[in-house]
Amino acid sequence: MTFDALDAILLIPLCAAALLAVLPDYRVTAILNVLTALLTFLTSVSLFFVHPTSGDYLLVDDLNKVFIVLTTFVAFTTSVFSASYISHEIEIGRLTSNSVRFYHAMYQVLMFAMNLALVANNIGLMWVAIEIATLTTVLMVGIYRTHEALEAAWKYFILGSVGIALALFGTILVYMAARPIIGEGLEAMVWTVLVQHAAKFDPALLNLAFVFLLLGYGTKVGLAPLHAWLPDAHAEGPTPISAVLSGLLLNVALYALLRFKMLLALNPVAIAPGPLMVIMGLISCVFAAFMLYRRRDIKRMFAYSSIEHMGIIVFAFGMGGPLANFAGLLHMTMHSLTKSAIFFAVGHIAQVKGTQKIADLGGLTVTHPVLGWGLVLGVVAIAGAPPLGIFMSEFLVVTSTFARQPWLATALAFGILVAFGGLFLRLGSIAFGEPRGPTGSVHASYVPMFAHFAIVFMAGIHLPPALVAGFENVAKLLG
Amino acid sequence: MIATLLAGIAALLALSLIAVVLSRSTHCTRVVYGGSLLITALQCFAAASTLIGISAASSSAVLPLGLPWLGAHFRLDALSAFFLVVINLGGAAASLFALGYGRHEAFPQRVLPFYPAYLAGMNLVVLANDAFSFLVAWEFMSLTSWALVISHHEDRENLRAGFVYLLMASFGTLALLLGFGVLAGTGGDYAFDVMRTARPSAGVSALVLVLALIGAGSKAGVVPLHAWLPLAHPAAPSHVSALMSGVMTKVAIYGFIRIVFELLGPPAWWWSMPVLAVGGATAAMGVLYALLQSDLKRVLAYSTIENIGIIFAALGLALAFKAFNMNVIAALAFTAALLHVFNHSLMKNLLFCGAGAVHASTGERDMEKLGGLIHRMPKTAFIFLIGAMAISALPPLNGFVSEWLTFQAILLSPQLPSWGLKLLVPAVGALLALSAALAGACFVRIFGIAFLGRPRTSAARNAHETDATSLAAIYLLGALCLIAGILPGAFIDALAPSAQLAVGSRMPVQTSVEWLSIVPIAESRSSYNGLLVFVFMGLTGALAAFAIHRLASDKLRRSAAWDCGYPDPSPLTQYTASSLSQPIRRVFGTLVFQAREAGEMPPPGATRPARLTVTVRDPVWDTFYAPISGFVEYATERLNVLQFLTIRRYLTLVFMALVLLLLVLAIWP
Amino acid sequence: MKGLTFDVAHLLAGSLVLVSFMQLYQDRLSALINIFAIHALVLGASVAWQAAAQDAPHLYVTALIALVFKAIVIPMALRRIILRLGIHREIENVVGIGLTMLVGIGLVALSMVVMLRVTAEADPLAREDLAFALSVVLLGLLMMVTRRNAVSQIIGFMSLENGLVLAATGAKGMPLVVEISVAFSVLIAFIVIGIFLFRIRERFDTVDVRALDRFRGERR
Amino acid sequence: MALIRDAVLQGLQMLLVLLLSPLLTGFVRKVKARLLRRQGPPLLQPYRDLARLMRKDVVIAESASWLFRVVPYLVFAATWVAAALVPTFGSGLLFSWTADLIALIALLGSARFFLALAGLDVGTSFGGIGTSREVMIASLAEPAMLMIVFTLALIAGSTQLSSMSAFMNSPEVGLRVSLGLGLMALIIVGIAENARVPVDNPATHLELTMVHEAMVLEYSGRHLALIELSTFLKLLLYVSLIGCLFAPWGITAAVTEPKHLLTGLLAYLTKLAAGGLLLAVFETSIAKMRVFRVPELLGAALMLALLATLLRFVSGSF
Repeated sequence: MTFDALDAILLIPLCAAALLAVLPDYRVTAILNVLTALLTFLTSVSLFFVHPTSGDYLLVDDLNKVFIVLTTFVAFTTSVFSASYISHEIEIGRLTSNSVRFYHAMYQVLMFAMNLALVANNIGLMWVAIEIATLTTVLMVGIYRTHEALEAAWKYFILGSVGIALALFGTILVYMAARPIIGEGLEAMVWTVLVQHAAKFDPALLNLAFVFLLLGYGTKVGLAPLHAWLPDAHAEGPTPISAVLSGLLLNVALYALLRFKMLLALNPVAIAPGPLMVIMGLISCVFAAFMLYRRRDIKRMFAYSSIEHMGIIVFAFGMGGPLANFAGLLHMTMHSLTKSAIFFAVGHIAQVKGTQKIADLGGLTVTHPVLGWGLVLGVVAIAGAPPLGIFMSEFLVVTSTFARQPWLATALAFGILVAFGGLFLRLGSIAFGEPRGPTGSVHASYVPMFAHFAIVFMAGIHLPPALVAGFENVAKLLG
Repeated sequence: MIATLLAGIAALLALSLIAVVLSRSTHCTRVVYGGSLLITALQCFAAASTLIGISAASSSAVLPLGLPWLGAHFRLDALSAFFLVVINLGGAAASLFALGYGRHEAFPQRVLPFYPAYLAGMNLVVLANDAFSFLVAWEFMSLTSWALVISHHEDRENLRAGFVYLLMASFGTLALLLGFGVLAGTGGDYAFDVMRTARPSAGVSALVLVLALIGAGSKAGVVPLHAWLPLAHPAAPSHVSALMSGVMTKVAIYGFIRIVFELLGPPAWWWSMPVLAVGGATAAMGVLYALLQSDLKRVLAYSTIENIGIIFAALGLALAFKAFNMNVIAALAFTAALLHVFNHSLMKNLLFCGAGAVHASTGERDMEKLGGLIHRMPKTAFIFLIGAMAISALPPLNGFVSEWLTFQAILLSPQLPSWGLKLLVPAVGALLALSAALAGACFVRIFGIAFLGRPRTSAARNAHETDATSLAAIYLLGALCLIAGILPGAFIDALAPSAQLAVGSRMPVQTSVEWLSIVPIAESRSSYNGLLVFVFMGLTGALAAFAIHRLASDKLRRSAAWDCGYPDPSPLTQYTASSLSQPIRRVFGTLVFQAREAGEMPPPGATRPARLTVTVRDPVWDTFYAPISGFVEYATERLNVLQFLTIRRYLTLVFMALVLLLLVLAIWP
Repeated sequence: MKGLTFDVAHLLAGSLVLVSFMQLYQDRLSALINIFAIHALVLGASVAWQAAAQDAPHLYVTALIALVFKAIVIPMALRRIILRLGIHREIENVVGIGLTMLVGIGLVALSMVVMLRVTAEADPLAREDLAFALSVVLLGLLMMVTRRNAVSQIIGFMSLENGLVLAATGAKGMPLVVEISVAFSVLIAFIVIGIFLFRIRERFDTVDVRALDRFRGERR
Repeated sequence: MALIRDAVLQGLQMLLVLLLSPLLTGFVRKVKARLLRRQGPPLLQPYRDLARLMRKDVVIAESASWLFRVVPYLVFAATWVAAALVPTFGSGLLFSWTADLIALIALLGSARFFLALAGLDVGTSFGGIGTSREVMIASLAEPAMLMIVFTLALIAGSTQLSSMSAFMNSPEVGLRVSLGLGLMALIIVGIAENARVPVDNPATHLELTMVHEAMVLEYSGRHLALIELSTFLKLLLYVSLIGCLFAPWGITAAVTEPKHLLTGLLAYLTKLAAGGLLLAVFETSIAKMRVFRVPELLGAALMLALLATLLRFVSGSF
């Protein structure tokens, strides 16, 4: 078969993973990790220029292009951050060089799995990819081997497995629905084929399938009440992984969900998937917003804010329509960038303060101006304040919804407001007030964080027309 | 013209970047404040030139920013020009003041970067011509001012103030956002130009009215949405307080006018009623609150609330008249509102800067710890007195003119055919009259306690006159107060185009009236001539002085105070702020605030002092805010349990969700 | 011939549901493990039958996995665990057996209702099979949420997964079935190893508030 | 020519009020004394007092500021200008449109503002008492006064005193409920504003009951003289206000010939006399009330005035 960019974004991480697994020195592996991620990113960008043919297993279209580029980019910046983070962990002896080697290998495997899930043209393959991603992240969450870490990893593992199982059942059901129309065999699991014939599928089977897929992949998206694994996994794992989880893995699961939503939307008789998604999104948003208030652990707090934003995104896609879909895509992108940037900041903060308990943090803007103001900027952005990108998407979601479903929009606005309050309540004591904890200097790599903020800021001010066109195109695809 | 204005805004933003870069340098303060002084002055001139018709009346621009398929629309018309004048005049004065005052700032690097950005944000709001840019600018304004409010975050109170402020601000923003969502409709066209042409249905426009009242009102500080204002305004550095109180509240009023008077189309008769009611209540409550405070800046903040109430009441009248197509009278009420906007921005800037000067030289904001400053800081005291007179609506100063116009509008309202209004308007008029009188009392209290009498603490005893730059700023404002008071005609005429824009009519030309007096409707009906009042008072006063010093003895001896024969050397026997307002508290406080006084007299022979404890409850907080915070407490408490379930229980959740959805499918038709 | 295949497949699938009920009924761990072995056995049989019926040889692999791995290896491993942890005669139901059974019946009914809405032209074999598979899945989940002990929860999970395999094999000509069953076996292996490694005795349930106070400090 | 005549008339009015005001106060005192079967001071005593005070030196406290010395002139100026704007013998004088009734109230308000400040300036407890009570009274009296103004303005369709008195003179104004209410309220307010019994006692120095006297306690000499004079002026102002609004007879719209002037003056003097008489009778027949009963009285006035305004709003026939 001919080797092209599409295969490249899968093979590069895979080979790198194999290589990283054997290389001893963590400095080398860190650099290699960064380089690999960069290479993958460049390759994914090239997808816009070379147009690989989508076969039975892999496909690339406007929808997943967006996701791929976003994923590889954040993966790259995170790897840069991870390099400095890991070196510090090694110094204070929280990680051994062995576990770091394992960590880097797993990192690339995770990249591979996510890219695979994104480019898979086969619902079975996609499922397998997401399962691999889950397992790798489980291993990385548990990497510190502390009681809490194992605890969180275990919780993640069990809930994730159940979710995976449900998703598989959904997948099987889709196949069952497709088989009578398309005929047995591989064909009946291929996206491109499914989409063509979706209208003729048996609606009852599709409905059933969507319920299972919603719950299965919804678990990975972190929708309440399936979210339970998410906060602890974020809080106890290494911070780069928290960034990857919030910034990427949730999106990948969301991508799967969207694919199946498209499938259902094409069938006139099947239940509209929108309302289900809207309801779950709303519940997640409001619920997570309230959960923000009593958090004691800074990483767990931002994990809950991820749930909230996932809720908003699912809500937007559930509403459907070009405007809401556009808003959803924009919000997803902005959230990935912002949230991972926040976790970069939080990671360094936790390292320099030696704790991630909010009670022991204080006056960061005084002791560590760059970190502190970085965090403030991040919270301002994530809370949806202009002139940063998330404001634009929230503006679009709320206004476009209000014209159609005033009460839903009001409820969403309520959730956003509550979350706003929760975030700033904590921010006040973390970033301002009298300094607490050690005030030593931090050798951090600020570049990724501020790169993300720069992009988010630019997006809030002015979206490049090309991007807009792309998003609008995808929004149309999503229906 | 709009291009220059936008360029000015860009310059302000650039200035705040410079402030970040220079934050280490010692010249930073001078550079930033000097720069913003220059820019705002230029902006002010540019806007004024459009207002008095030198340059093009209205111009607009579209920048490729903001929403991709919309772009950022900007428009300069009479209304925005007027508010630009208010903003930048205040900005220039505050910057000038800060050139001197800013030297006392302990952490300039926490203030300087945000100050110009804040000014830029306010400028942008009034220029924005589409919902998105408007809200971006609006929230940007809130954010930057939040950063300024918490600039002294080592004090926990300030942090709390900032938190409440930001929360209320984003609440207001969301309300406006929803309002625009309704206006834009399903089409999702957020450009004001489209909204202007669209004619929303009755229900929709009612909804928008309420949302605008909530959104803009919460920023302007109308009761009951005012809770943040008296916390946030005093917390900021004084020149910022001046801007927040004197200018930002006006920007909020601009938002209200823009939405309700322009975008929403012809008003329904009942629209005016909520606005009037809110205005009257706000005016009365604001000044009553003010009379109970002893923190100098907090009193000023509450007095801001009062004046906002007056403005809203006038706007309500304008709405009522406009609804019944009495556009000329509507123009009168509207002009009264705008004139009060202008006047109040001047006075409140002046007063806050004065308070800042006092704070800078004594380190005290509590009136009970001040006193006798008129001896140590005579210049400040004099101009503060002018400001106090102006805001107490005493002729011949400017505050009186706008209140007079408002009363004239009220006196014309029996012509309104609606019964509800017939009953509401007099009540509101009574509330305004009451608040006018109480405002006088309030400022007698401030000036009398803080500046007159004998110093109560060493801080007050060792106060020193503030620096020349600060004084220059304050005196500039004072001079403007006087000019606007004795030559109101010119200012009224300058407001004509705005009135034309908003209510479709204008007041008769005033500058051509003989003796430069102002005549709202007809001379037989009512007229007022600030200039002559000023001249007469001057002449008679001078005459009296001359006569007396000619005829009578002009000898003068100083000795101990007479005080009915029991002069007491200790300054603590003076009246304090709280004791001065005690009678008023007894009259109104028992009614409104459930104020209770508990006197404890020690038994005969006991040496401990007698105690008088006063308890005051804030009805607004009790009825509106306490329940909400209580609800959030409760909800978080209950939901927080979900963080601590066992994996099995979590699985149960998943299981139940699954079963639920399956049931839905089962019963699906 | 067609009728026979159908009846046998039906029988096997139905008996799988029955075994699931037996599992629900058991409260002794050792007995539970035995029943699970039977569960896996029946699954293997039905998969094998499907392989024969659809003459899809690769399904035999799945059947083999079911037999060897699930019916023999895992049960042995689990037995060793419970012996080591000394919990082999543990009685640990959250809700009473009777109630659990009742709920289980309800679940089966629900899955029937949901499935029978499927239009009949999707071939009946698949349709019936799916109905049974769905009920097995739900019963497995029910088991997971009504048992307090880690081991029995794993067993619940595995029977859930058996249901999946049943469905997958029932879906005629579905590709990747083998891969998927392998992947799942890996998953389960992970879980079992996890229990081994972390000595998770009642780990699922020791996440109680005190522990959280100590480890998380999230509580007020 | 006409302009000169108008200017002369305006000046005449200013002088008139200035000269008549002590006489009015003297007259009231005299009548009160007679009603109490006392000889009482001579009618011209107030002039004598003023003259004596003028001659005396001024003694002011060390802690007094420049404001303390400026206030008397300001108070005097404000009150005099206000008094000069009320039509006495003739309306429509040259500067009658300078300030309407609302502005006139505000002028008195500024006089009070300064006086209250003066009470606080020296920093004595008695000054404080005076000020704090004064502002309390004002906070009720001023809105009441404004409501009265509203009522009258709504009846007369103007806030311009000249046109108001002209309207009141005209036949179409009959007996109206709102007028009656307004008059009662106006009388109460006038009594309070002029610190008369029962609100305050101008003749007492019993510290705990006094309001106005407590504020000016520290004044002496010419300063005190000015303040006294402005007090006289204020009383005259209120009497002539009531006169020109509720008994507008004899006020000629345009004074062109001497006989107008003459009739106007005669009418005015009789009004003053009547007003003084009534005031004296009222004051002797009633007792001073406790300070914290005063708000109730003024509140009643406010309510009356508000009721009058409401009636006017609801229908023109009231």
